[in-house]
Amino acid sequence: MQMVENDAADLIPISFIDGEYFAFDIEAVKRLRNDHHVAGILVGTLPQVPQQSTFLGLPVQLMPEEAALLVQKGVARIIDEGSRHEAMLAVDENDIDEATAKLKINEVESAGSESQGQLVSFTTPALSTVNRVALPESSVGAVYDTPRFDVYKYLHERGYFILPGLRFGSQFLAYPGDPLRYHSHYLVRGLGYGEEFSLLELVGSGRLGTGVKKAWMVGGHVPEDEQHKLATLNSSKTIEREGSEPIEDFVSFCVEWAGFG
Amino acid sequence: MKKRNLNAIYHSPLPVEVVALPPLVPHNPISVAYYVYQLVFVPFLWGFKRRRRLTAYMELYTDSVSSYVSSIAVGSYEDMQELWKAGFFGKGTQSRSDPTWVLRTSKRLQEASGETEIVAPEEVTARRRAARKKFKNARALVEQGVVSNPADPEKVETNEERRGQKLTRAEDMALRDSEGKVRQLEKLQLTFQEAFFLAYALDIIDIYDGRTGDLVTVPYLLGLLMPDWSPDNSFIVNYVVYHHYRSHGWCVRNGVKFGVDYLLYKRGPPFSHAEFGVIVIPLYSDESKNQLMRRDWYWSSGVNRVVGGVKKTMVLCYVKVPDCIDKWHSVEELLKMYEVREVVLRRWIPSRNRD
Amino acid sequence: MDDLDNDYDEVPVTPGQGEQENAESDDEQQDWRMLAAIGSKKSLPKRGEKEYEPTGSASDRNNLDESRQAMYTALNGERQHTSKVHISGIWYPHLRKAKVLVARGPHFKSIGKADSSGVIWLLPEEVIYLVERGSMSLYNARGDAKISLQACYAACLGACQGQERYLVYAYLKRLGFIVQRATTFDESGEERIVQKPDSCRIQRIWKFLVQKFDSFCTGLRLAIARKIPSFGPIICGGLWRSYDSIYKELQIIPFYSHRGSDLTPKSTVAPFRVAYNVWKPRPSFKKSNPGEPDFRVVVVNAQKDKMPTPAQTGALFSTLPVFHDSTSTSQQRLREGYKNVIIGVVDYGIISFITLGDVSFGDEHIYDRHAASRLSKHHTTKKRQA
Amino acid sequence: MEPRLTVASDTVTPRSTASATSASTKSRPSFGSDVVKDRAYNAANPRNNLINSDIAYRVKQNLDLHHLWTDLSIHRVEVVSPEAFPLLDDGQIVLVLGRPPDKLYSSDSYDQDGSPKEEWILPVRTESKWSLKRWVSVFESLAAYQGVRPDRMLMAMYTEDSTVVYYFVHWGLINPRKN
Repeated sequence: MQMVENDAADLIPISFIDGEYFAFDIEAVKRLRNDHHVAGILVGTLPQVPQQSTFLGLPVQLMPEEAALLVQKGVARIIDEGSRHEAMLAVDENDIDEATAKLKINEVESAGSESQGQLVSFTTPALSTVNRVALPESSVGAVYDTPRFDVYKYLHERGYFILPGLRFGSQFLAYPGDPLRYHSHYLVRGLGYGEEFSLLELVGSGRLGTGVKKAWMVGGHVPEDEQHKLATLNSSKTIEREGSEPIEDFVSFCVEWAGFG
Repeated sequence: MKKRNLNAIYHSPLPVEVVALPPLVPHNPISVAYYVYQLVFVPFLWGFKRRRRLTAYMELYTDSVSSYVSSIAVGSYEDMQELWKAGFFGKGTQSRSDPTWVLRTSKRLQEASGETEIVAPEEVTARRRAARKKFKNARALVEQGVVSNPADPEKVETNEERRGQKLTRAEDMALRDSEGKVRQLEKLQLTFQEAFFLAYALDIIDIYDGRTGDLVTVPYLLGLLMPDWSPDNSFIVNYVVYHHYRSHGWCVRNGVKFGVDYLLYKRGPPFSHAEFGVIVIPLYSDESKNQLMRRDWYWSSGVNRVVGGVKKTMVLCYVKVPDCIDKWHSVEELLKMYEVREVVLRRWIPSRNRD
Repeated sequence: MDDLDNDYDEVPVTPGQGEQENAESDDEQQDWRMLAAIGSKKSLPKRGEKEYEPTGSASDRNNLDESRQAMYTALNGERQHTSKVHISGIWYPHLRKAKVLVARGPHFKSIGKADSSGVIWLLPEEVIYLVERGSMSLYNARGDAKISLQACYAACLGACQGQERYLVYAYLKRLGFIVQRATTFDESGEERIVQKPDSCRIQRIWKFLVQKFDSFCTGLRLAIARKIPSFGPIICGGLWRSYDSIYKELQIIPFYSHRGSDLTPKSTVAPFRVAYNVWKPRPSFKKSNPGEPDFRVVVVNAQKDKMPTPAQTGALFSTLPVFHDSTSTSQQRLREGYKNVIIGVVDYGIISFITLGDVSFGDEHIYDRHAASRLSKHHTTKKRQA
Repeated sequence: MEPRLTVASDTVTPRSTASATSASTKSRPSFGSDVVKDRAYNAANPRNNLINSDIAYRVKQNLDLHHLWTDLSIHRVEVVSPEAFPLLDDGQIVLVLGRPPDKLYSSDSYDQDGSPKEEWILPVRTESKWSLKRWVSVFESLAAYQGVRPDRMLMAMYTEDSTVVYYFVHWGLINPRKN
């Protein structure tokens, strides 16, 4: 662990809490979405309209694959919020001085809150100001080289927005543009190259996808000794997005219902 | 009216004849006499009656090691009708469910095909899809900037229309016999579970080996369908489930189109849609093996969405598999070594369960 | 013959079919530009139109920018409340609870638990929920720092026993449900004891006798029919008076029945134990005497947890009361189960709720009725005679 | 092993069967379009549940009779990477080639004579397992067989009650159909 408050301020901070990844900072959320087509999932209550679960608020939750890819690309760092806030939250169990604490709180509340006529209003900030503690890249390394990460990376590099896919029974949903404005194109399933799946899964996912104008996209990393085949099979036929270099270590297929039978 | 028509056509839930006792009116001597006749003499006469049995043929494929069942199908028109109408067994090989291919083809090949009478569900689908396709082609034209309004019928034509109402193919010549009638090239094909149920449980069908013409006995059929005799052989595990639901009055049909093993209909396809989609999962006495075979939530979520999307409830049907089975058991003893346990799974929407 | 038009089970799986009423459906997020409408009206705005893919046009770009801006503005909103409904508290990390200092407003009808001295304590999920919606000011134990949303997550999330549990809690709370931890929330929590049936022993003996009698009858029937056991078909061309009797004869597959099944609760293992008891919104709710919950919710993590084995579901069901009474139809029982439990499945912030229902198709008779009605009309049909 | 062919007649009668001939294994054998003659159920690789000429015949017949495809033929294609199909003992997979009654995508183009493009169909059993490696192997084998890799093929999944479901498998990413 290292203190990085000053020297890496331009890296997007991703909070790591209890094994999950979050963005609490609205600026981070904007940068992730606008510059890196990472949308994440809003999981918090929206304070203006707290009695509904349709429009949600901060924080944004990220998948480990997202956190790992952003770190791998050198645009984000992982902040361990637990150790960062440890000192602030700590208390000596045997010496709890509640009376003093209450006094201090009263002080803070009367000073820090703005008065509007007779009503006093209290505000909770989104972010803490204590120093950040960044975790090394190895903290996200466990997801590298998994089929999930491979397929995530492949689609992300082609400009897709990617969200969790449980509701459609797939690992991810991939969107050709911001999910705010566009429908997803693929129900995504990452697989090992030789990993077997049942054709009943294909039938189910293919049918489900076609019914909602999506294809079932299956893809996986190709081991080195097979990669030469891909180069030949892809030559002159590669479909590219965003002008990226054709990558010959990944193979993908899109499955759709044929429309008859 | 409609319902009664269906009831008349699909009169029995199984291809077995039932002779019910007439209502007994004690102070009417004719009624009493008729009742006694039905009660006493019909069973007596029943023994002398020769009942018509159905005939099916089994296709095998063979390699140097052994033979495997490829298909079991019924070929005669009468038997096909009987099996479909009494319990909805089998599937027309060239139809989506009941064998209507000859009917459809005769109609298609009739030169004057202006008539619009609907005879088969396939036609409804075909029409719907044709209309859909027309719309899609139109939309594509709009997107290409050829026409501006997708409803513009002038520019919209399907390929068939462009090629001049070409309703026949070169291949269609082979479909007619010397008199110009459409040949019966369709059969009613049974799942192995259906065939075994008809042969073993109902004893209503005779299955012949398509190559040799020999009658296939029930134990021999069982041996062909589960050559390895492993307790969790997919045939026997699926048969246990099939038999279970059939024996409790459900019409059980293949569910592969929805990514499930079986569909359960209360009566049958013409009456209503299937209410349940069943997934068969073997269950072992070794709990660690069950732990290993657990499916993930992505799988159940996907299946549930397909099944729930067509308004069916998903049933996980676990089949407790015995540790070992013995060829010397009777089929009944064998089946009784298995046990079925069900869990239903449905999507729950909080906002609809608030009030 | 209209019924044949029924496209046998080819009901298309389109978003319009059975899904559209579902406000929180699918991957489709709402159009944030319509959020402003919520403030004025109470109803939620309709889903915004979405496009197939970016076209690169100016209007496309414009729409996207507007949507994003609307969302960012909403996300930037302050978490604040007035002194009228002020709640403040201190987080004690070692207790994994917050002590409430000021408790104004309606939340405490269903949130928090008072100790013997009248002090109200909040569980970590209750704390995050209140802080996140801007209803509570939380301080550290020394009282020298106000806890931010970020710090609140850092402090409390671990104490919720998995983020997925907090997500499910908050999701249901926002919709107005009353949500309380079940006794089985913690690993050590006690299983609920469902009424002990007195008839257990009698049932066992009865079951044994029935089994014996049943096998005796089978043996007798086989002997009479002079069948070699392994060749024996069941229906064998006998004379049948009703389909009912044929079905009864066919019912040879043992099945797990709910009649006379063991009702003593078995021990459950996380995550397959009830985490939350849930009540529909009701003004008369009393924390001290909540009554039977309307729903019981189990929370699982789609990444870490797989589906339960039947042994695990069985144990879970054994801790639940029977859901359907005798007045329910067999249709209802089969679709919803005799007992059921809700599973909140969480996949990185996305929640899917499903119900698991304990059923046995073997206990429900669906054929009597229509078999009888059919027979009355067609019992003379002699189609099958040669 | 020389695969054995079992010929059954159309209207199945018990005793009009059983004559064994040997199958042609030329590189591009044509079985003709006459369905009546084409009722030979081959028994090439019964142990291999994945790909089987027995199913290929049934799928071809289904496309012909039920779905009104034209120009149907069956092809035995040499597998370039046989390790993807460990159970395939003659090193060949069986595919069907044919023309649908109309183009299957509105974005497809027609051939010069106005007929829809030919499609490759891979018949498999529904209960079998599949993998990325197998798909690569099939596309690779087709590329070697006809000189160019097709952009897509149809998978025909056959179930024992004769249900066949057809799904497109596209090589690489494609825009999904708009319905």
